Amino acid sequence: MNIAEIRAQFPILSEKVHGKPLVFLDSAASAQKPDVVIDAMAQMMRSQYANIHRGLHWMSERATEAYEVSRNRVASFLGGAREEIVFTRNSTEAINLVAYSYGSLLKPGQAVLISEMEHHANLVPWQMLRDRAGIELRVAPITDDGDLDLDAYGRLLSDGRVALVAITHMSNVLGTITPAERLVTMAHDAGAKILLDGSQAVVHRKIDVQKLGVDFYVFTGHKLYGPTGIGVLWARRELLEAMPPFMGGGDMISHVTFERSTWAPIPAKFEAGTPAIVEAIGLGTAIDWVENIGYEAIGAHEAALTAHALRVLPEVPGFSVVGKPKERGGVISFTMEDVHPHDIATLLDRNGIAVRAGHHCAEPLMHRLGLTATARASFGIYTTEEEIDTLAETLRRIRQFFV
Amino acid sequence: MNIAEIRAQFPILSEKVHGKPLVFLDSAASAQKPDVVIDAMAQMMRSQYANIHRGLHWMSERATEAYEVSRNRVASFLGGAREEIVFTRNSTEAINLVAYSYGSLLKPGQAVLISEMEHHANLVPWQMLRDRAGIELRVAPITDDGDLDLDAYGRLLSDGRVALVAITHMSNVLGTITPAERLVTMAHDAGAKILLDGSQAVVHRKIDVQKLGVDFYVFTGHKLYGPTGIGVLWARRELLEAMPPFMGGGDMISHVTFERSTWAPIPAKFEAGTPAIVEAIGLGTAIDWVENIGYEAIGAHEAALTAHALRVLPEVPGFSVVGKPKERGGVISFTMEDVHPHDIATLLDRNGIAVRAGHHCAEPLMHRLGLTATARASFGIYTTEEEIDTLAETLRRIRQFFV
Amino acid sequence: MDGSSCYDALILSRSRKPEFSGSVEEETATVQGNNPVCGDRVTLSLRATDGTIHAVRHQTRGCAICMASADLMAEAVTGSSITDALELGRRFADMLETPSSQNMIADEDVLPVGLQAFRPLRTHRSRLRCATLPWTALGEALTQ
Amino acid sequence: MDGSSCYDALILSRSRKPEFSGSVEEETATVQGNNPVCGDRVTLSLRATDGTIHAVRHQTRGCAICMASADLMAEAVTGSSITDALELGRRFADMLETPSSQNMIADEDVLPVGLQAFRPLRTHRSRLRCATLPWTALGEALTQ
Ligand SMILES: Cc1ncc(COP(=O)(O)O)c(C=O)c1O
Ligand SMILES: Cc1ncc(COP(=O)(O)O)c(C=O)c1O
Repeated sequence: MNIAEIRAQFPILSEKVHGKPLVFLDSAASAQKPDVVIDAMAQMMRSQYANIHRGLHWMSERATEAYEVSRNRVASFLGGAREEIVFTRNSTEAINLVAYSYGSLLKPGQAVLISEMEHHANLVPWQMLRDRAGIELRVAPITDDGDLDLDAYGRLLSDGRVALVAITHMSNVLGTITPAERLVTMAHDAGAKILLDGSQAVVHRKIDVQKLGVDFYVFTGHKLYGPTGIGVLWARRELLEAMPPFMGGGDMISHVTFERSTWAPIPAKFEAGTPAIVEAIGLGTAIDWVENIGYEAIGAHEAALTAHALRVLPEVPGFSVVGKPKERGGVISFTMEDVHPHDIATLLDRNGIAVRAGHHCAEPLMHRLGLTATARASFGIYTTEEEIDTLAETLRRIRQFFV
Repeated sequence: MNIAEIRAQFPILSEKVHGKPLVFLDSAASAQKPDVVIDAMAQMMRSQYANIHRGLHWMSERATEAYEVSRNRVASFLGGAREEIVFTRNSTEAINLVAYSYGSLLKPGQAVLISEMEHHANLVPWQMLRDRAGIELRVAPITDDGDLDLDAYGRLLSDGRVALVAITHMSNVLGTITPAERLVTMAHDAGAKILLDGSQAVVHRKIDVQKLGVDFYVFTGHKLYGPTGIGVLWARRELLEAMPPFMGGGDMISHVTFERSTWAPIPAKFEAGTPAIVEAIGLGTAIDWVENIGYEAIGAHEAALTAHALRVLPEVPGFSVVGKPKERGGVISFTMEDVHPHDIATLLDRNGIAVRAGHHCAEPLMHRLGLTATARASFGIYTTEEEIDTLAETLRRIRQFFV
Repeated sequence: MDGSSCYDALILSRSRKPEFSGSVEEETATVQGNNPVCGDRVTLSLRATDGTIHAVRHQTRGCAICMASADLMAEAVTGSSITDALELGRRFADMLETPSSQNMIADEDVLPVGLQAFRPLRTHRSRLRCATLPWTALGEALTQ
Repeated sequence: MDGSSCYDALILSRSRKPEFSGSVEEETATVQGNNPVCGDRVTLSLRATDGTIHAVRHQTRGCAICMASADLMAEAVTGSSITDALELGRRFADMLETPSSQNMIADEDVLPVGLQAFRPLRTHRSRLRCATLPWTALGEALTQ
């Protein structure tokens, strides 16, 4: 993997910010896009665009084909079947779709089990379902290191009332990679279905939904070097077939009369209206691009970066890493004594370095950690060790400035 | 308005299809995109991209600003306030949002009133609401000419049980422009709120939600020369404030604990998760571009085109226009004796001409008209009289071929 | 005219004047095939006993391709065994769904000329359903 | 260091050593201001009678800007009338929200130097709320 070559494909990485070269360490919020993705989208709008489905003309047939080819790409990317891939706006919509549709099949007395380290996207929809459907919402605790507490997880499953587990595959705050196979087996043994929120995980490692044995898997395009406005729900065929539609409209129907309508076969049943056509093409291109580099190379690069970061950053006076999970992806949350995370972020920014600061859409996790905010540096394919050194060096100066 | 100059801004219009110059008469399904829109999107991804909201760094602040500027543009475009603009994927999602959220406030005994000429997007969500909430769904009939039957509309409102009227502002099949002010007044007099589906109307005429007096207005970006993956719900502030959220997740919350969450102020309350950021920027650019040409010029051009089409097309042997509404936009559905609409579309396509054929996501309307399908030619800013002449000429040859 | 290659003379003539429309006497099965996307509808009526299709008639509301396909199908399967008819339907679908570059020789060996008339549809994927709808309905009628 | 212009010496020193933290005796009002976006929280305690603010103290959990703003606000409004304090809050918000090219002279005329220290935030919109949070809370306390 040649980083210089990769970086050259991201025009934004040569931008300057406040006169400094951009050091972009906010990929976990949203990744930058390589030229091929931008070009594929522009090219489609320039030369081969029309609305898809039921168009009998050339442009529409080509656009439909391109859209469906993207679906095939996502399917083989996740190891699922094409009918099992539903395009959504983002992970959030994918989870809400499951909460509305699969959720409508749950009954009072049943429970949904999440964890203490969920992103709001995998928490609020279940809260809303709880309040709508009268089911129970259970929360599996984490250890002080930031790993899921498997004993407690097992206990929460043990009464057999959990219908659905919904847990992150990788924490956007702690970087924790959760033991997915284990969670799946335990859920299934307790008679529960399980959804994994792969928003972060999919960026860092090869996902195979069959090997994982999971029932629902969601991710979002913009974190995977793809466009905004496109996300994915994968679910087992039997589940999608049993689930009622989420939104109604064009393309998701088979037959419509004023009295009643019947639904199209999956996945169309869950894609009402004109989808994000150009964005789906962009996502397909991004996936090709990622697979071309290969998860082995990506994983090795990120592991090296993370190890480097965990070596140099703690040498900064007052610095502490938040969480010490057994297995982590390229995400490091931290605090610095006597400097508030927001002030860290502002001063880093003034030096060209983009990090995030705040509760990272995981307020209850912050509360569990006894914090109100952290700063977070997150790495992408294009991140270099030098950038991490720049971060460490600048943090050192920030600390001096404040103390 | 200089058509040659305008056409030059749409690279796709100089493509060839089956060796013939593309004649794109399918804009009502989705419009082509001018260079400025494509460029604005690519440019953002090349030089100023990051996730929005709560980012304390430069790229995120600029992206947030650009996203919110697009919201302002949409607000002034519709004559609403910025807090009243909710970005959705498309019209379909906007209507489903209202059906789920506002719909959850309705009670058995109340009714939703739609019309016989609705697109499935403004029909199926209400059917689903009916089946979920036990309300009544009423359908206002149309006249044989394809206008809304106002007497019947009034009668259906008269018992005061209609809580919400949801009617198209322009039919995507008949081209009918509905008498919006009249419909609004009658709805309000009967104590009902009213939603207009502006998916088609907004392309052809200046909309002012205040003047219309409407309560909800929706449209979709891709028909307005904007990108896919972005649409708009406008609703009165009081309504949005009273409505519960639709989807849960990041950015739509104020405070989250495992026990309960509180919601962000509008419009954030309705925008869960990472929105279609780049697409919102594209839509803002498209709106600027449209307003720059001006609805007066657009209206005059389309009226001329439509008049021309209604003159030359009926001279084709066997040709009949479907519907004869009092006021129509640039959409003409037609049939031709002895030639099925699908065969028309296929042969037109082989001659480079893109039209749509089928039920146009309005099956119940087709049924009302005693048809199973029509062919439809629809016009955009870039359509020329010569293209309509080519259509007429080719239809003549198709008819000869078949008869 | 351009594009007329999709409409072989045989397709055109059978769509104008179908030879197998209507319903059969002593009907043993009837089935309706619908394409909700475009509203095409084929109603098949057939008499099949002892594993053999003795007669097939259709009532078709649809485009030229659908009409001709129903008619040519009726012609092709009349008198054949159920097994052979199902196999023919598979080959017909194969011909249409195979990319146009492949499989050119095979078709001619195995498909009646009447069915080969639909081969140009390969490049027009959105119309494939029009040609296969009658066959899907037949499959249902024969296996129900 | 680069970017330090956002952190005037006064802001730095008051964030490290606030001079008005705690709560007042004979408190007449207390109010909590929260910024859910970042978790900043300011608790104000004040004694105001006969239209005059006699004393203000704050307990702030937040960034340097929020802490210093609360502290400098307490200093600025102690002893002033409620009307003047509310007006000062408006001017402070105006200063921050006006594009940096405009309105340069006016600020100096009407705002105490301590408050002008926040002027560089104008170019850092995402941090404005940190500076205005204490003022929003004060407004609530004074008008409740
Ligand atoms: C009148 C009308 N309403 C709603 C829609 C749905 O638009 P979208 O598919 O973008 O949600 C359309 C377009 O297909 C339409 O013409
Ligand atoms: C773990 C996790 N889940 C869900 C999300 C939500 O993704 P999106 O905002 O694209 O829906 C994110 C990203 O913010 C995330 O990190």
